[in-house]
Amino acid sequence: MAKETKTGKPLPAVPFLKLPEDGEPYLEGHKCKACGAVYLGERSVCAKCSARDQIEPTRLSDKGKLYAYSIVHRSFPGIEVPYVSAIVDLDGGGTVKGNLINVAADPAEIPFDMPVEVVYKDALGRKDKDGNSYVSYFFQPAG
Amino acid sequence: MAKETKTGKPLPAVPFLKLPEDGEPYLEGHKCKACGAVYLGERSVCAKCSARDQIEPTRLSDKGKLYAYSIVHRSFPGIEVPYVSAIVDLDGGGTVKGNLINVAADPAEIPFDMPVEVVYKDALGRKDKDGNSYVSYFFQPAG
Amino acid sequence: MSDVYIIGVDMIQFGRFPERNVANIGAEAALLALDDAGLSIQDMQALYCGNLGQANAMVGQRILQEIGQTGVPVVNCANACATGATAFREAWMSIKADVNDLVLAVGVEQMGKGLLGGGGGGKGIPKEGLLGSATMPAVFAEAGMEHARKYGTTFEQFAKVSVKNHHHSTMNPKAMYQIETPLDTVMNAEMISYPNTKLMCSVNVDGSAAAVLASEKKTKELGLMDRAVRVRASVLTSDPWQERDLVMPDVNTCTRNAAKQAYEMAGVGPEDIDLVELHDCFATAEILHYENLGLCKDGEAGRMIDEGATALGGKVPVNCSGGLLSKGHPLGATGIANIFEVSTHLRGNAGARQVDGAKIGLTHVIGLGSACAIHILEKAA
Amino acid sequence: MSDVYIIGVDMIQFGRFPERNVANIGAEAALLALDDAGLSIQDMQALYCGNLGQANAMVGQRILQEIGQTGVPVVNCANACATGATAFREAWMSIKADVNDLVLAVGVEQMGKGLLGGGGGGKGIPKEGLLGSATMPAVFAEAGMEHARKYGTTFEQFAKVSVKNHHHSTMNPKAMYQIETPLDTVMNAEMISYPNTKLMCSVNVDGSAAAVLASEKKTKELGLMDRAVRVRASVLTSDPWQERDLVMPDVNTCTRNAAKQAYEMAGVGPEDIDLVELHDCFATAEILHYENLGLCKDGEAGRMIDEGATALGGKVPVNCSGGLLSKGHPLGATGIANIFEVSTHLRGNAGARQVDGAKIGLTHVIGLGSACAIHILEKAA
Ligand SMILES: [Zn+2]
Ligand SMILES: [Zn+2]
Repeated sequence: MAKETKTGKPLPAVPFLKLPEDGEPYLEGHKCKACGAVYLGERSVCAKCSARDQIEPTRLSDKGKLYAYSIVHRSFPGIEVPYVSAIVDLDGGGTVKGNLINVAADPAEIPFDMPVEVVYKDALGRKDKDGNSYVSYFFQPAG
Repeated sequence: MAKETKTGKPLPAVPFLKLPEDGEPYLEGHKCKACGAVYLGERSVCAKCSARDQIEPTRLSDKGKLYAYSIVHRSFPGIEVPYVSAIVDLDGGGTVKGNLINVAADPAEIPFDMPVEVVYKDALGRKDKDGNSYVSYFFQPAG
Repeated sequence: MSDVYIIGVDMIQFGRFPERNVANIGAEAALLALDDAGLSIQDMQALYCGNLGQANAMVGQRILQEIGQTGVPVVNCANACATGATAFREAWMSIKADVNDLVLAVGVEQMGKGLLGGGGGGKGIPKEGLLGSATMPAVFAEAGMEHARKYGTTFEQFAKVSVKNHHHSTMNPKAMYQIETPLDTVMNAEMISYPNTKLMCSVNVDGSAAAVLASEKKTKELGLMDRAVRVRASVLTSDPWQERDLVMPDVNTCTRNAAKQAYEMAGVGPEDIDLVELHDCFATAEILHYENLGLCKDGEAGRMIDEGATALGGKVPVNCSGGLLSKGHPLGATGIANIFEVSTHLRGNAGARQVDGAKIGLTHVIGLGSACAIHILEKAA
Repeated sequence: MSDVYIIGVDMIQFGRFPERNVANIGAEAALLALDDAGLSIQDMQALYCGNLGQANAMVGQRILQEIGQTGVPVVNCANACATGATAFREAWMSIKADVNDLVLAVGVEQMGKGLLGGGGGGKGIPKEGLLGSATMPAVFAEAGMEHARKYGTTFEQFAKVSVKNHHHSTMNPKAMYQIETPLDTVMNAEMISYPNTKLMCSVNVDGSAAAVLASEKKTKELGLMDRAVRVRASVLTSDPWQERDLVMPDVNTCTRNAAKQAYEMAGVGPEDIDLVELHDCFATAEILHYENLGLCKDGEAGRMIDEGATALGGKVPVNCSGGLLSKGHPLGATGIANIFEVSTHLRGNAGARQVDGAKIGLTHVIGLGSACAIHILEKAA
């Protein structure tokens, strides 16, 4: 991490969030060639079909649909509430969890299967102990 | 503990070391009336015979014999070495572990079954986070 | 192969005992269960101990150091919220294997305070509240909302689970809380993670429960068949791969798999079950498990709670003890505590909360990560 | 009741893998053992996992998440240094119980650094170095000195254990260290706790080992009897009450009890044992266990090491793998790793360190607190 600290560039909040030098951020899945299972993060053996060395990186879609969610009113100290914890099925495969933003924290305003898009922004100002900034992903209603 | 802190009196390093207001320090055992097993510390059921509510406090002897030991040359940071970690069978029952002092840290000088006596002193200057001093017990060759 | 029986079983009243240690809390339930069987620790051939918080601290052996250090084999098991049930099942297994005749199983937990899950650690920055929530109330809220998306289950229906279980607890002197909570009280309590309010979350408590298991031969030899409870099925599952696994723990599939296997092993169906203690770690979860356990058809769980079918006096009373929502949820103890509850009904000793004529009962626990255990129990004589 | 067989078994080379996680390290041994059996995780009906450091972190399930999330029952066991052997034994039990036919047992550990034991915590002031020492080297030094007081065992005799085991390790490519250490090197190494020098203490390493167990029927069905190893005895004990228990952990009585039961169960005696992997967590301990396991009469252990009876080529080679002193001691993995070692000899695959014509072997582990496990293994065909 020492190297990145020196460049001063923000880091990805999770390893499966990719920040290419020359391109837009995206989420990376890892897909089993044998059975099609999609993972977030690298691995050598497939948890679904046990095939070995069949997993390849794949770029996940920035579009998806809201599968389920909770409106979180109590969290750990220092975490701003309420927020919407959302589970989103991305178009073409891969399910990702994150904050759903730009919606009212009201179940009446959050229909299941709502189309959402993935957006990339600063990680709510959170920094690591070395002072690095981070980029995270968020969901918002598809515009 | 707050109360004792105020009095400024040293505390016992372990609960089975007793420091009477008007008398000499001593080690307290707990003895099963049913089977004679001796424990260090209170308990309601006997681990040897499973009798319930048969355990009574008993004053242990200040004399005993060295059963086994090790000369410790490496310990945790800040702990002075070498020292002799000794297991002593007290006369009349009860086995206690502690530092054997006033002997050379040399196996040739530490015969098994050596008669020892229990002495009570400040706990090597160790204090708790509230600044309390402690009294501990030590073994030394019986004089 | 011959059957295995529970011949002694008990639990302490759940509560908070910060000044005690975990072995001491476990020892208390062990003695109660032994007393219930009229036996001594000296009679036991093995001890299986379930504890999560100090899983590597030899809790089983320390229980023996508290009550009788007999030298028998001790196995310490940990399996999230299925920890106690796993210890019980391994005890059962050792009798099935004809290795033991008389075995003690103890579940015990000394809990910390506050929210479970989402603690993080790890590198970089904290993820809680940034990538959604990993707290347990939120995770089980999301599982409930999955049910809502499929079947239109409402906040009110989820809340009714708490009303029912809190009501049951008023008849259980061993429950941590014994307080009626009307529907508006539950719904208007502090919202933790929609749709789970504070009164829809299980209670963090310390506790212990224990059971003495015996072979058929030994049960007869001891003349205890009249108070014995037969273990008709003992099943453990983990979660098979599911596409949303990585972000949404699936409490349904492993429960369905376990239920199917348990009914098969017992040779009974859901229609034969007189009462159920299931894993209501959150009110939302109980609704899911009505369907997972086959107590109703898929999509009918909401109606089931509306109609009172799972309340005491209903078709199949669920969580007569008050459940984890009111009795409390000391993780490692929970699995054996619900075996105690069902056994107590089967023996006709459940007092005001007795399910009349109960002959067969089912216990269920599920821990994330995942482990689901189901036991089907039957009055022996 | 029919026998249980080991049909696949392997371990990774022990080492230090701080950048990996414990499930990943365990998964590697699991795959090796499955490959050894020619089977897949999809064939396994249950997983028993032994891990100490993260005993409450669902390591077994996380291993399945690494290699195949099949939904089978997973039990996580912890039992100090007998953790892996306990997991193996519970796997064996589940086949004995006729609940399973094919079971995977994995032991894994990712260790911290430095001295074990004596850490303290607790109230008041630190006790280490004030009330003697609770570090493991000191505790096992004291156990050795108890032998010295009875039989005059010397520092040199204890040291010879390390010379022997380090020599054995030079023939084991899976050992952490493979370095000859002559007697003067061992005796002149840094004194940790007299009489244990640094080279007389086991090595803290990360590691994993795994075994596939099968019923007799399944072993035959798979046509694997020619490479199978029969489990003739599987015994677990804890320590019965002893008068010095509270201050001096007793590794002898529980080992003697376990050995007696194991020989009885196997229907063999110490004279039938061709090789032994025993718990040489410290050089002092190995000497005690010669007598505890009945490899010689009480008081003859010192002579046994002097005469080379327990070296490769001797009457009963002990710790041909290099033992914990040189192969390394990843707590949760150790029990299964020594089952791997003995099995490898029984199959005639131990290469340069092969015990000629080995037919029956014994494995032993003991964890303080206490748990002692002994397995007696025999070549099947
Ligand atoms: Zn696949
Ligand atoms: Zn007694």
